[in-house]
Amino acid sequence: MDYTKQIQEIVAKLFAEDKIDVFAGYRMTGFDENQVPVLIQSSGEVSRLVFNDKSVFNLCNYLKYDHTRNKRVGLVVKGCDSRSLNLLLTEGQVKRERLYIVGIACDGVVDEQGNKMQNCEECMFPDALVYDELLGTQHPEGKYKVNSDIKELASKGLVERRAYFEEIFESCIRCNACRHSCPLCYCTKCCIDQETSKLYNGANNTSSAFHALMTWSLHLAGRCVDCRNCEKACPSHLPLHLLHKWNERVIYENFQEHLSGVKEGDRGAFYKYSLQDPDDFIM
Amino acid sequence: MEQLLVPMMCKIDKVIQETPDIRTYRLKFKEEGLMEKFDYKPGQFVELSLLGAGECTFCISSSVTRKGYFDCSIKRAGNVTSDIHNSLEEGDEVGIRGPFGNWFPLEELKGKNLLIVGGGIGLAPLRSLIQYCIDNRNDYKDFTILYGSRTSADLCYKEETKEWQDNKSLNVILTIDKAEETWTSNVGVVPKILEEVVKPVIENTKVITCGPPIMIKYTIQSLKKLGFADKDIITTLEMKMQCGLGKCGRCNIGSTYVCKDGPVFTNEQLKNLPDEF
Amino acid sequence: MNVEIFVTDKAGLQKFYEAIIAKNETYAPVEKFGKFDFKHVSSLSECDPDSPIEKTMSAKPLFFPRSAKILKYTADSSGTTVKETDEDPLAGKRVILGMKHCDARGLQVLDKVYNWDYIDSDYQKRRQNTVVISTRCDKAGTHCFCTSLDYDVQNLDAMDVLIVKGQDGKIFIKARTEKGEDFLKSNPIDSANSKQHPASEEEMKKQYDAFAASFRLKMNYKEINENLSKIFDTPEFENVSSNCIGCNTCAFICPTCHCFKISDEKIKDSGVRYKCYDSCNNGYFTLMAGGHNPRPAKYRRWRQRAMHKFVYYKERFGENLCVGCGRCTISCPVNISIFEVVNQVAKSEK
Amino acid sequence: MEAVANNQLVSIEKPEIVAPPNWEPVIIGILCNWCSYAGSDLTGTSRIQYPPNIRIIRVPCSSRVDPWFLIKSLQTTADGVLVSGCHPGDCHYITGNYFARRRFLVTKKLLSFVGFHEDRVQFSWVSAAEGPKFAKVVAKVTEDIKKLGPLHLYKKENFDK
Repeated sequence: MDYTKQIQEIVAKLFAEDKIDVFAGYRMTGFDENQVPVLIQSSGEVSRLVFNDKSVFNLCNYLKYDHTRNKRVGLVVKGCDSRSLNLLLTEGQVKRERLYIVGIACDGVVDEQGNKMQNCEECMFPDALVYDELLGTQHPEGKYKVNSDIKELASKGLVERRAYFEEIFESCIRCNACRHSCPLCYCTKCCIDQETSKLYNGANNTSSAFHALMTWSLHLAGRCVDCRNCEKACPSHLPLHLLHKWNERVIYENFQEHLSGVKEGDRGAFYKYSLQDPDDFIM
Repeated sequence: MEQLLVPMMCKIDKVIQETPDIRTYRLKFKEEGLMEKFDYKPGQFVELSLLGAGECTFCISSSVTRKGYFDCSIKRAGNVTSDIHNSLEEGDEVGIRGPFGNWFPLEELKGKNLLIVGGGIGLAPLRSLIQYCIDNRNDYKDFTILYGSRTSADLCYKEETKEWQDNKSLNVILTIDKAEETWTSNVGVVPKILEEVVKPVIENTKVITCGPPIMIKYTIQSLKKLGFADKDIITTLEMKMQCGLGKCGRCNIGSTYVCKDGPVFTNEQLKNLPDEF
Repeated sequence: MNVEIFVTDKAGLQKFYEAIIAKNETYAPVEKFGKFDFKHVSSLSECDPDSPIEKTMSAKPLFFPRSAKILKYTADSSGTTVKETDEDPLAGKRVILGMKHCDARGLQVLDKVYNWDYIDSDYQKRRQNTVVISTRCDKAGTHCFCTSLDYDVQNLDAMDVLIVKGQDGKIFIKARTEKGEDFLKSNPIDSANSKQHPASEEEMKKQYDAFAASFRLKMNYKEINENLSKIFDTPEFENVSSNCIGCNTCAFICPTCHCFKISDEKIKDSGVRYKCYDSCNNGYFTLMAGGHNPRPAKYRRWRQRAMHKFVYYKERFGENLCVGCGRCTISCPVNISIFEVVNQVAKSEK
Repeated sequence: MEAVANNQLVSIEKPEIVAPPNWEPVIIGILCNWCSYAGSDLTGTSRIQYPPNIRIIRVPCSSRVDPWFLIKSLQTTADGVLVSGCHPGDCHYITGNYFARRRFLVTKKLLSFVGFHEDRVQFSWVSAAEGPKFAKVVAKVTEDIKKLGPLHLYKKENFDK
């Protein structure tokens, strides 16, 4: 999967036709195979753009910063990125007419060791769902698979699971990188940011990590698109996807197979209800 | 470090409502003997903490020459200050750490004419200096105070400014930004009054100014226009601080720690700092 | 330099480590989720003193904990009582195994800020009671650049015992401080050839040369420091910071970042006050209650970070704050490299 | 689980934690103003007895209950939480409890996934006329949580029980 040339051509054309002010893409780090997101402001820099299976980071994250606010933005989206973009559009965070979206029919990206990412193995929507231009050949829609880690953990006993998660929350250093790297966390004041939240003025300790990660994952329940920006950002390499994938599974199985960001105009699972929702757990 | 960060408890002796959103808290140390040992100079600040809500930096607005208490004037602005306003009454307790920072160059000011320019809550650190100078009046020559605020209701220390006005050895000029019916004194922003009404003598004069950032900026401009040298303009900076001990790194401006090297700076020093205050 | 150099082999080193762990309160890198963090250990099998630099968190939290209790308080009708906190868990006598040279340098740098003016007694106590055993890396990591900064990697005062892995499986152990000497006396190395070898000194130097040659990143520190101090207003900072997502990770894992915040945790009438890490990349870092923020834009915060690391601290305390460990680059979700940033900015025109 | 054999009550999540003698659980009850709170009132005025372990907090609607309330309760005093609202279709705000229901399910499942026993958080629909049902619900929740033992997970540090 290498669309470097096509993307460079498209972006050069966009700048020539004055359709965008800034383009969010990827460039090489210059010293290894990994890539750095880059915001390009003029046609002169187009040659820096690349796109291949190392283009991992979800660029929708950049839509919340000053560099792109109130500007006409072009960006590259893979399947999972486009789902988050869909949600941002639905939630009124970005305007469709200000965006030029280069969609990718994605074959899956790889991590730093060169192994295919776990979320790509299980990806249901590899093709960009919202785009102005689609690169690559489209894939058939995948089937919902329960994440293998979730399956494994769920089969364990309560005490074992508790011990495992206690380790996770203990290793959290409360840097909030997960929140900042999440494309869907665009609130300017966040309830897990100690400085802006009046709800929680905690320390950087385990109980605070539990509070923060639980609250955060519940705020993303029914919205998370499994792009795994948070996991890439986590300096302690915590398996944060466990919380999100678990919520996704509960929501998929109980709430009419809801998957976030698939349809335009479809909000998160908590913004709607159905009379058929399960009621048996309530006395 | 953790020990240095533990505050001493103080009792609130008196709460004075200065303006709708500014209150002065008169504090006394709970532990005996501490009040006598608490020695500070005009311009220094303390860390006042409302346990459970947080800690904030406030300058001491009274002078050490008035024994037995010290004042902190607090404007309702953020989370902690709102909590302070909402929950603290006479008899309640707050934690105090300090005093920290440097002070107005009292020795240098001796034998000089003093011009004090304040705006809004910016009078608080200046009040400490004014009280100190009034109590040592013979050390200083002409003493002019120019104080302005947005409306007459926003003027702090109303009782005390009246006393100052009655004091023959002081020249006190008050001003408000917009005309009001009952207001008989000057109307206009501080820099304008400074140029048009005060017309200070430049020779042998030191200017001490404090107020909102925008006021300081224009005041310094007009002072320069009037011909003051940078080293004669003294101001106190406001920066977010957490420790006051030169450790937490919040008050860094370049390699300067405002909590240790400041908060009092001359304009000459400020010019050498990066523009981040 | 009449210090004895002990020569042993791999098995001897293992035994040495085991003896230390059995006898002392020991901290060493323990793996969790693929990342090594310094934890209290009770056997050598738990930890890996030779953990790779790319995957190891710094040892800073052992001296400057992520959250430290300042005080406990309870309030009732008779007033507020401030209680003493529990005893500092990090103040006891202890040994740290497998600390990297860059971390040791980080401690040396931190000593400066903690020992000026108000002396941080807790930090000092932790430093005094700790024996640092530092192993020299065999090979530079992808993002390391410790050799090109303003310090001599071979001779760091913060290392009490230095371990160097020479050729042919030879391992050299050398005490660098009095504390280290005493430590080696009370924890002797079995089966070690303990005579002083001038040749050993040379072999250690050789290992260093091979190590120094393995660096991918090299910079002219002096030039960069000088250039950076002149170009505060360069627009280049805006370019290099444009793709930063402001996630604060770099500050949290940095071995020398020492900014902290004080936060209160309150439940009903009692509470605890903590001192915890904070990051200057956080927009709220300098935001004042009135709404004035001296560093509102991302590039200003980035400038503060880069300049503090490479200029301000040097100006104030005479040392470079960045130790060149490359951890921020490794942890950065968008792979921003501070090495690249300072080089690019230093080259730019004002 | 050996401790259970000795008739000692242990925390189900952390078997190493043994309940003190005569331990009584603390349960936070978050009740909607229009149905469950009125229902609990009726229980009282009808002089129906129910366990005193519950501490009641009144909220406007079950939909007002942020999952955060449950998390904070469990992190401080509570050994268990009961949330109660109007029956589906009876919500004073028409649809509030439908939205709440979704959130409750996800919260409950997530808490049980990270190692809290499922019964630590429980939900019920109690109308204003169901005084006896409220008493029964509280009795059941109390009994359930008594079986689970004290909760000692991620408690805030300054918290002294």
